[in-house]
Amino acid sequence: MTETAATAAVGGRSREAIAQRLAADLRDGYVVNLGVGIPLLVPRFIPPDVEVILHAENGVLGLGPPAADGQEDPDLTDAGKQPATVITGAAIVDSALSFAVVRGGHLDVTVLGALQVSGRGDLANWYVPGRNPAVGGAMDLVAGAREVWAVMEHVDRAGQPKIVERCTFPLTGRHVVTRVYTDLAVFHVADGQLRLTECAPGVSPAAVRDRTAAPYIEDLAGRDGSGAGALRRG
Amino acid sequence: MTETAATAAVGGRSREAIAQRLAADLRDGYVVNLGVGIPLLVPRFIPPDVEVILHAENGVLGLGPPAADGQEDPDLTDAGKQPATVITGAAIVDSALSFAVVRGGHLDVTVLGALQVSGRGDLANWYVPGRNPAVGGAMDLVAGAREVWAVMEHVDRAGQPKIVERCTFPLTGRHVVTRVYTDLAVFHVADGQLRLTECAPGVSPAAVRDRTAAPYIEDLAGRDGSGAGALRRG
Amino acid sequence: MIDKFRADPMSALAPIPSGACVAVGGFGSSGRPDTLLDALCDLDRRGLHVIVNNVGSDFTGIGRLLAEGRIRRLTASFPVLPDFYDEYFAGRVELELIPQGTLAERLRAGGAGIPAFYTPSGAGTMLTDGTFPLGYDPDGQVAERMQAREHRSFSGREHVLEYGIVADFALVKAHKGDRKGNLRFRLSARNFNPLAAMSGRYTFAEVEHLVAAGDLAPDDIHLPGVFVDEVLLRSELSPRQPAIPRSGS
Amino acid sequence: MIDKFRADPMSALAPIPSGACVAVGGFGSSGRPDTLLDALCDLDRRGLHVIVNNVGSDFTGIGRLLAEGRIRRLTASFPVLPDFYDEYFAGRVELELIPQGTLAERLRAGGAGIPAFYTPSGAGTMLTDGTFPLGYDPDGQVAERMQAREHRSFSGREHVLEYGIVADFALVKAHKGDRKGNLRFRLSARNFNPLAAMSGRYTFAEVEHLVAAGDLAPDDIHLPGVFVDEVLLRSELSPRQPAIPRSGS
Repeated sequence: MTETAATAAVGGRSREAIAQRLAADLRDGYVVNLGVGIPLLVPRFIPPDVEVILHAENGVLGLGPPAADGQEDPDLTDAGKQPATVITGAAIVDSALSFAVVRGGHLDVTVLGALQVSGRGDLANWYVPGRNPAVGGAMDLVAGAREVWAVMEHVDRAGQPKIVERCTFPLTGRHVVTRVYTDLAVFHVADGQLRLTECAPGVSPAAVRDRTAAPYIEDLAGRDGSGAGALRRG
Repeated sequence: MTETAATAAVGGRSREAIAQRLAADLRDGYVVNLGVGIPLLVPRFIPPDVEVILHAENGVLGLGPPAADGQEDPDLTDAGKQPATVITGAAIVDSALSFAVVRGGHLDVTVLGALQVSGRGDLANWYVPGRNPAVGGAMDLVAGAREVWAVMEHVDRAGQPKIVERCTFPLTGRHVVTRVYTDLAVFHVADGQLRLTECAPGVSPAAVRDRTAAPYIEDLAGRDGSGAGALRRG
Repeated sequence: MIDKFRADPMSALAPIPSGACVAVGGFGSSGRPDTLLDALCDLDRRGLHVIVNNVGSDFTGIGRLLAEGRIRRLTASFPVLPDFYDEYFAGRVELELIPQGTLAERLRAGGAGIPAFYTPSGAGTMLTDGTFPLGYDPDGQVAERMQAREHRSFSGREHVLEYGIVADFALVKAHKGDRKGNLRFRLSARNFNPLAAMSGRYTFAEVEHLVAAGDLAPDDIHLPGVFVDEVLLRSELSPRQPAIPRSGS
Repeated sequence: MIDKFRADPMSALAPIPSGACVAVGGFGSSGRPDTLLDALCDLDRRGLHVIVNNVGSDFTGIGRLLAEGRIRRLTASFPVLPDFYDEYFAGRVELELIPQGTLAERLRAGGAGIPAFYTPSGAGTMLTDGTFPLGYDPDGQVAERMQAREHRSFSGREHVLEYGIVADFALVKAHKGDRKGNLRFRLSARNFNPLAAMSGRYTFAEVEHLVAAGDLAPDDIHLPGVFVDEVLLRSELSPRQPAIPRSGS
């Protein structure tokens, strides 16, 4: 990987398109927690025949869209403390039961932004040393959800890869990420092994390779992992 | 202690009178759990100016009298599975929260029948070897309640003392009993030391001594423990 | 769309195999999922490990499972039914006897992703020191004892380490439920039901009333639907079904 | 008779001394007991150890306590308010940063008599390995670090041992409450309130509506009155009270 390659424009998905790509992988009946940033764009792209129960850390199961202007209720917010609504059939629980849902494996997917993801599935997303530390529910979510989908730009603002051999930022959890959705590609992680399963439209495997700093298997034959794949080093 | 002394009639309180004596020690606002047997006689003797919240293990806080004939509701029973009622202002919780009340120290008193109580406050009340073992909430109650009041006949049917130096029946809990109410006397236990604080009307300290197989301090000057007391061996 | 309602208990419960570990709600007959328990019997499942606070006092519900010889191990605080003890002492059923509060907390912990916790309940007793007989030989000798618990002192007081229970399946009963699996219980019939439901890897809820989604307001739901996989209607006939005579086993 | 209602927050909260450990409900301003927090400020209590999920984003509620320099240590998952971090890095406030689910479970455990439990949350991170700075010196150097957690593997997975929190006092807010202390919350304003209430050795509840005993049906009570010692009415003025300028400290 060279800096020239990493910073050159290679096309790829917009933030909305990343959210849309991820939304296509949600299945009917999933219970899903969405972090801030790109994850919050996901709901608008969930197919109409797919019903997903959105979980908010502060105890909402069945979160609806943000509250309309003038319709705010101070007793109903999302986990980002923004005025929220609930869907028909929603339930409210206290914070202990909310995290019992999370840790107990009753959450199918948590979708989180990331600073870095390692090739083994380590996630760093809660703290940039020198800045203000705050963790919220991130460590519970990655420890408890059945699947952890990291969503992020493939490289940082300086053009440095965010998929790395070893995270340099403090970890949120070890061996927790199961998928990575970026503007350039989709990766799966299983048994500590990263696999590139899809390149964004117009993005070449070589462009992904140049911007990825962790070893991975190229497994583009099918998202099911049916392709044989060859080990590549980033 | 001789068998003759132990089996001779010495008067003392009836089962109802034991319950009444104990009820006089309940304070306004206490949260109380009552076991089966003599403890179930206590509510009828609670003074009218004393409000006690009765807790039932199956999740009732504010248990009322047994349901009247024809008024039984299969969804409302006490911990003995008998049709029950609730008082105004009662609350229902699940079994985990019910025992959070118990273990968390939010129960002021648990009143339990006993097979044996040791001089250090060990309690045996759940199992007679050779018979059918069942524990229910007894071990949680004695571990969690702020006070454990054992209520029992002073001697068993064979005339053997039930207050003993060391329990021979399997323990419910170690160092848990804080008071013992019997037909003959009232004892307090603090810091592993048993104190006789009161003899039933017409019962002599000597009669109690003859029927008690654990060492204790005679402290009859006042129930507050203000008396100096002399160490006696049972 | 999410619709967890199933009309037929027999086909719904068919995936529960013989030998499964099943957590069951209820306290005696109060809040006990009789329709589901009857289906389990009618499906002829055997060798079950049943986790339930008590057996009840007759041959309905858990009592029917017992009478038909379907229980391999019972985890409970208060078995009650004398016939249960006959089976236990004869070496046909194992008994894991657990203090009631510990049992409730272990079911919740299993459902909450807490693998283990410390409790003072039972510390220093034969239910935690490895001496209580889990099961007997046919000749009446103790075949196996309950596992001893790790003891540890906190603030100068002995506690024992207890493990969260994750059951293969859970069977619970609620007063009302909707097609999203949201449940509301009634009075003391709530008891172990929310906890058994949490503990199950796959949870069936029997409800007296199936209501439309939204009929239960968010603040009136006692257990959210994420803990429930299938919802079935209680049959009014259930409590009156006679027990089939005890089989050989 | 049991009557836990108190008319005057100032005299009710007077027994809370400076230096106390106080668990507080709420998630941001949602469900936060502002009337009680204002009384604590008006009573001029200082050196408090405050346990609350987050500080909120302005100088009301916990923010007022902070702005007035009354907090010695904050136990939280998400402080938010930038001014908090100024105080933290300047060595005037300690920060015990806890994963949100662990914080909720620790409060519940403390109130439930569970001294400690294992959780996978945070295992192998700087919040459990003893490296996170609990507090700084005035010159900006780390003065003390958060205590390392015991790690233990269950089913091949690392977990950490976390302790139940028993707070000296708890301040919570509910939608409705009765004179027996029974509480009902509204929507997501419930959040940490039942858990903070459980954790408190002595618990004050601020309610929007005081109702007669029996108005809340037994099945509609979210937290039974046994966890609540005194009930006070929320003042409508609370959220609008200005913060007193930060004191020296």
